[in-house]
Amino acid sequence: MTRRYSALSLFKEGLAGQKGWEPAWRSPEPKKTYDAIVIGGGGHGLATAYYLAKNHGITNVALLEKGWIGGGNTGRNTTVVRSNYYYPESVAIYDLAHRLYEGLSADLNYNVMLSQRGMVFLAHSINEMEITARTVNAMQINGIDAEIFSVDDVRRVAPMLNFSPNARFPILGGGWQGRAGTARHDAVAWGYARGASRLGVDIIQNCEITDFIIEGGRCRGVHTTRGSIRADRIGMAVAGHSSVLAAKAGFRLPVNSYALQACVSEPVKPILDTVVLSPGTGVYVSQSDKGEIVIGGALDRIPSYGQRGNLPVLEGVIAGLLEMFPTFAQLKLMRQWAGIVDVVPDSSPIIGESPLPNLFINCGWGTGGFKAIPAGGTLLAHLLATGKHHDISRPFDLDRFAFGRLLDEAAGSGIAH
Amino acid sequence: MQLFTCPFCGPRDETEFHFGGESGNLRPDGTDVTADRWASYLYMRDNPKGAAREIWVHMNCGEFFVMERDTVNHKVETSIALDSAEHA
Amino acid sequence: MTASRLSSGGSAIDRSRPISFNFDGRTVQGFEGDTIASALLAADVAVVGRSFKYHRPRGIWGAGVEEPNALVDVAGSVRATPNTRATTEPARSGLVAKSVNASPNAAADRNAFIDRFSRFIPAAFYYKTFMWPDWHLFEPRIRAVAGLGKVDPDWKSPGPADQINRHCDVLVVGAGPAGLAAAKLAAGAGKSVILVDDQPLPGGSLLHRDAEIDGKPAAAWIDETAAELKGAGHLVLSSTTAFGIYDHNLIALNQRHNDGRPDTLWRVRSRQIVLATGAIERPLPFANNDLPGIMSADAALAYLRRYAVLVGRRIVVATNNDSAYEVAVALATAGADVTLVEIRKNALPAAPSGVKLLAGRTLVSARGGMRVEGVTLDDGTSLAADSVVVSGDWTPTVHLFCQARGKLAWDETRAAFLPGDPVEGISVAGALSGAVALSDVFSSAAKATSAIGETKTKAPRSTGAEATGGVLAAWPIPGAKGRVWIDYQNDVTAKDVELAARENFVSVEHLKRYTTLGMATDQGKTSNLVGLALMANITGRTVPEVGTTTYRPPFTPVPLASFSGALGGELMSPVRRLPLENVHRANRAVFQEYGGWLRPAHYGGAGADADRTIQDEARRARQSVALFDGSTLGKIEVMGPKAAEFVDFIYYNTMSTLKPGRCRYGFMLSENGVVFDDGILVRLDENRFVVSCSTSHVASVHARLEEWRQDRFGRGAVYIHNATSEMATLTVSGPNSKKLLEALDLGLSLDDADLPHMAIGEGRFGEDAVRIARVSFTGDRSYEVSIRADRAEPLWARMQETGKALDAVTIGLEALMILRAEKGYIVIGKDTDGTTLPHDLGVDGPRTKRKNEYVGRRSLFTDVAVQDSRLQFVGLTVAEGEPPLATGTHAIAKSGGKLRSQGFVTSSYHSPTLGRPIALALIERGASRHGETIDLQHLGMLRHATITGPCAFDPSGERLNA
Amino acid sequence: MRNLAEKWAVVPDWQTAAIEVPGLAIRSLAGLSQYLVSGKLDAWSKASGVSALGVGAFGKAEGDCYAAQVARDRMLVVSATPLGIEPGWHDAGFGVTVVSAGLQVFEAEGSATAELIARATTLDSSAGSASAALSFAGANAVVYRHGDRLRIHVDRGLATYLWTWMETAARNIAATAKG
Repeated sequence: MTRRYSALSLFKEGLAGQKGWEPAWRSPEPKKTYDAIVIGGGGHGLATAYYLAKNHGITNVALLEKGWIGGGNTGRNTTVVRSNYYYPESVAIYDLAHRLYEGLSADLNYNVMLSQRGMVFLAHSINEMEITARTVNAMQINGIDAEIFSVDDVRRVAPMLNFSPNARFPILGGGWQGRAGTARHDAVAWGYARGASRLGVDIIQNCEITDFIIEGGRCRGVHTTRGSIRADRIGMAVAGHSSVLAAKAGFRLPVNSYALQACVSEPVKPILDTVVLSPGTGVYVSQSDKGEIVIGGALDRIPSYGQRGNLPVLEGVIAGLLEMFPTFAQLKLMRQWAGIVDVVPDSSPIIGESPLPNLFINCGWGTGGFKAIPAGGTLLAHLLATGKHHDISRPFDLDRFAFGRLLDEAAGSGIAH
Repeated sequence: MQLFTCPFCGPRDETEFHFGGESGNLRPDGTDVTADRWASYLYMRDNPKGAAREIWVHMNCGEFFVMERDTVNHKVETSIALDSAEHA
Repeated sequence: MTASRLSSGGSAIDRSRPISFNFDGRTVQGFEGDTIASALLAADVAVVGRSFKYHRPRGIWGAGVEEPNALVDVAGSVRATPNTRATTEPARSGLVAKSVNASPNAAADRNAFIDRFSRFIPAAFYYKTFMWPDWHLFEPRIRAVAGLGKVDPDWKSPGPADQINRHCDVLVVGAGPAGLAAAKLAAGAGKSVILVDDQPLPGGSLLHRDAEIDGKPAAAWIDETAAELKGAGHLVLSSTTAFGIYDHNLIALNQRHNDGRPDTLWRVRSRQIVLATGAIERPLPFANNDLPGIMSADAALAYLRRYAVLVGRRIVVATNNDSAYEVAVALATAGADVTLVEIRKNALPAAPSGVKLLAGRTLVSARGGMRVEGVTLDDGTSLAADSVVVSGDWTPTVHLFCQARGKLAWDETRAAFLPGDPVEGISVAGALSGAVALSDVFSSAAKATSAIGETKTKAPRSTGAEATGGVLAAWPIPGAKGRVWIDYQNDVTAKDVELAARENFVSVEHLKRYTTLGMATDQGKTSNLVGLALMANITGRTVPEVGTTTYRPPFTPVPLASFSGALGGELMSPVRRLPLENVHRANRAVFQEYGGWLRPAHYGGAGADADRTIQDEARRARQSVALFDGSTLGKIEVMGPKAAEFVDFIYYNTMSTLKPGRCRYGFMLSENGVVFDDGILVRLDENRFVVSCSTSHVASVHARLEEWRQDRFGRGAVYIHNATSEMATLTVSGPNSKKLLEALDLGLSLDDADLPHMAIGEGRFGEDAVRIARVSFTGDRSYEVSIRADRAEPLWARMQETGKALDAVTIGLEALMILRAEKGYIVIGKDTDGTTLPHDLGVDGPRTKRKNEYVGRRSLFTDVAVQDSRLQFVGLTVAEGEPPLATGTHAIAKSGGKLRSQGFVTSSYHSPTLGRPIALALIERGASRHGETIDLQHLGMLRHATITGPCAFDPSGERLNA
Repeated sequence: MRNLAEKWAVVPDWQTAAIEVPGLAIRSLAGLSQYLVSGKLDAWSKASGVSALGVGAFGKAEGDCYAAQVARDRMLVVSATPLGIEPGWHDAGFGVTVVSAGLQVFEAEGSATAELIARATTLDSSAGSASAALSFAGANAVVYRHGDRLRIHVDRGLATYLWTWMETAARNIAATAKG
């Protein structure tokens, strides 16, 4: 059986009809007890299981997934990786993720295709240029690579943009993070799954949590569609459905579930080399390695658990795209979909022990969970292994809402609420 | 594009409406409200999957109302004006 | 020559109107009514494109929307569109079509060599390599070969797409026999009907399959039925694809036009939807089943009957079901030498006349290079052929049903997924419902419309020969030799599916993502089920156990332009216009967008040095008198018996103590305590207030007031009227403002005793009432004069005229921003952010003193609200001779060797009156640090500044009454 | 600093502005007195003599003085001549605000008026709705019929936008009729 991935093994397997590859991850039957349980087989859950094993040596771990791993938001997002945040607390967490992403393919021996093609965030008015300056200054102070872009700089990286002074949203310049880019979403999930499985983690699919086992006021395991499984440390990373599991565990979260849409065009030869964000028009776009224009949608306006797209939001998003890239109007929409995201009042994640002792949560990433997967996994694994916060996760505890210590990036970028 | 029913105007396109929060989230007055109670009012949500009871406003006529709907299949059950709904 | 145009026939083409177009550099002749594909076939063009991954030569597979291979970039005299399906695009003179993913062309593609390395680059190979030294080294080359068509960078928009909303009782999707019958029956029940079909003509399969209906040839019945519907006022849309079903029975249609107009988007809300979307023919699995010249049997028949194109001379027809028999006979009748290879041994339809039948035989491979040359059967028989037409049976087109959350049920006898439990508001008919024989199709249409109402129309009857549905499933066999292609466009073979299974990607979603099966522009219309069945076979499960793929909109790719419609340019986020906009235009105003309004930034004219003009306006405003159009400020009336109690609750400041005729400045907070808006509240009388809010917050303040009214006070307690647009507000400010106003003779006393600061007065200008509010955003004596918006022009003209003698200056918003910054007056959202609490701005009185409830109150006492490290509002001064600080500059401190932000500059200007830079900032503990010099950083540059109070000009406020 | 006025259409001269395509003519209508009236609408009716029943969306108003319902307890009262009623709060239980200049009125007529409606709103014009306030081309407007014509009241600040939008729609309507 071929285990290690490399050009050479691929070549050898090519000569042998690609018949020697072993399963990317094992699918064992669940055991009755584990040292730790991770609920949720998305990127965050899989990364948690992997880092539990790798960083903390805890390998007797079950990862429970309701459907198929990577089938939720991990496989439905627009794959952008970046760390251009305003507050030092946010920078710390997203920078941790960003740096781990930079070494992830080598760490996992799985090409996650991290493509650091840079990201420009556009400014359409003098006021937006000032806010961009404020954000870029904050990033530089916090040690993140960021610079101010002039119109000519923007033109250099994204020549297809609408530079007409008559554009509805003229481009005055913007901010730039060169280390930003995209990664292959499925590969992140599968790479972590393969890594975790090899270190001993049991990945159990089609295993839905029906209830928590609560004894003496503490969480002691879970009842599932595949039987009861016990452990004294349980972590959950179930974006989109955090409130549903929280309700089973007897607490509430500051979360509303909304559909976030995305869509892709038919594949075309390369025309857009960087990630472009235009806050004024809501455009969040890049071109995949396959050639599809990947269009990030706006959050839906209606709370929902229905994983499907709708028309009004899509129309607005595409109108914004064509305003910024008029020549894209010759393209056709190929696929439209939606994921369910946890929307938190301050749009920052929630990481920490839940009100039910022994149950630890990682949720609330809103529209930006993908880029944080390595950090979310590292921090939840740390909590599960030590019972204590990592310094980086401490500010993101659920207790911040009662203290009023919100970490609102939107507020920090000049938006009055 | 969903159709919501304004208790006054009748069925209208979803784009004419705005989500106003979960029904039953009553405001505690005063400064002696505990931090947890206040945070619960401000931030904590049931966020149900399935049957939901929510406050909506029809932006064109300004009517605030309680709507019961399903957050998965999006079926709308009832719409009642806020001042005639119990425990709004 | 193999494929050719017959000398007669072809129901879709008009031989009297020849056309010619260009394909890959050569001229192709055709007729009006041809598709690009039919014309290419008639011209015997075998290779029309290259596959996505291996650059395999590919020919035309189908005759409709399912086409995986024949994609072309179209340009020339038509609008450029990449990745156009040649099988559905009408051929037109002047059109230039170029095969995709091929250079220089499909026949001779320089990347064709990649196919020779295919064994080393199976499904998902990229996850296993390109890691050393770094993916970035390989990615540019991978990107360059990926993608299909090319975007034309010089493309010009033909104008916005039309978007139309419609309502109807019954929408029927598909105008084949089932759809036509359903529409006819629904119309007969007195319902309003919309019938849509993606083909240029109604008829569906009846356009090329033999049928007789109500004793008439099918063609006559189609025309009659369509004419009947149109005649009764129903809408029949051709060339229109129903691509998405959304919540509450909203169905989205994309309509194509042939006159150069962009496509039209229709949003139809229908009480009932009848899906009669038909079925799509699948390929058969055998090695090299992707060679050019291998084609869907149904497509071969469509090309023959509709376009008079015979696809070959020596044709092998291969099938596992009854539907190909009609094809074989028709091809033979048209003059081809036809051999029918039939998988089944028993229970066969009647032997096809003129056709050589090989029953119980299976195709195992095809041979050829740039086109098929022959096939080998399971018994080793080799047959020569210039065309192989295959039918692997039919996949019902369930896409829209699934989009509507319909669940599918596996039908073992039909070897297909059919619509399962009914979905409210949706019914299914025809091949989609599993019907094969025309009489079954018609009874399914009757059933689909039975719940709609009693119809006065008789259901049509099939009076001719009927199709039969015999089939023996023929799925790919694991371990078969050679390359058996499943997804043609994305180059997925049976071996790739086997590899996925080996590596544990056994669920349908994993299979799809790992191998990219079904992810191409055709969305797997011919391949999904084949892949599923193979995975089932490999893993020992049934097909439904493996699952069905999720079908998402759009059914076929839809132009992005259809979605945006007119939503672009001026019609996107429209700016509001001032009543006096044209007057300001004539007065050399240079406009900018502020808070959703188009407003004068300054009055220096387009060629002026803006900075100098703005400085000049700000300087002169302090010298004598300034005129300013402040019409955009919100004017929301609050009326009713509990109006005073209401405004007390809404504002941070106590407002109920305000006397009629007076004004008070105050904050509105959000429930989280953050300052949401600031402005003046006017009390007109006991029960009537006017809320003057920030320009950009009018809608949101109005919504908040209405919410608290209905949620806390009750409908009868108070009423809210937004009257912002009713009045223009013209501001007169400066030491000579009173003098100017007196000269206008507005009929009220302007004595400070009668009209002190923060009071209002009522006067008249000509016939119109004016309201004068003595409030100031400049720090100078100021009067805001409000008058009906449509009568403001004469008053403004009088002000200008009168002002001449006083050296009055008309100022734009930029000068006003300097004037208010000199005074340290805030602009919400600029000098504050989403964390700023009122006491951060130095307004702590209500927080510590107020006893009654107000919005946001409890949030002012959280741990964070009372901590002393908060950012507080201050002024900053720089050393003499230094330039202004940049807005967005951060104050910094070093702790533990690391930089840390201590706040930032929110507003910064050069003050012409003070002759030095001024700046406002939010700085950590700033209020207690006046006099301290701090470090600041902007884009890496270090600066220094001294913290002061926010007010830099006239701190004692004497000028308010000067 | 670029003068953005150059890229936005000039505010039309409303006295002469007209949109005309086959089957559709749109003009601005000046001189109407308009009032927002909230509260006890019966009391208002008694005081003013104007009916307390306002027309709803696409409802048919008649005469020189009528009302359109814009909310459960609010009407837009429209009159060809000024009504002699004081703005402000009336102790009988209603409040009045003059919006004669605040709302611009457009009038559309012709056989293609339905086509204009089909592009401006998703609301079914044959179904009716208790209030005449609706989203028309994305702007909150009051829309009803007056005689054979369609009347559209829209915030004055958005009148130029709506005009440009209707010009675009009219072009599409003409092209569809021709195609």
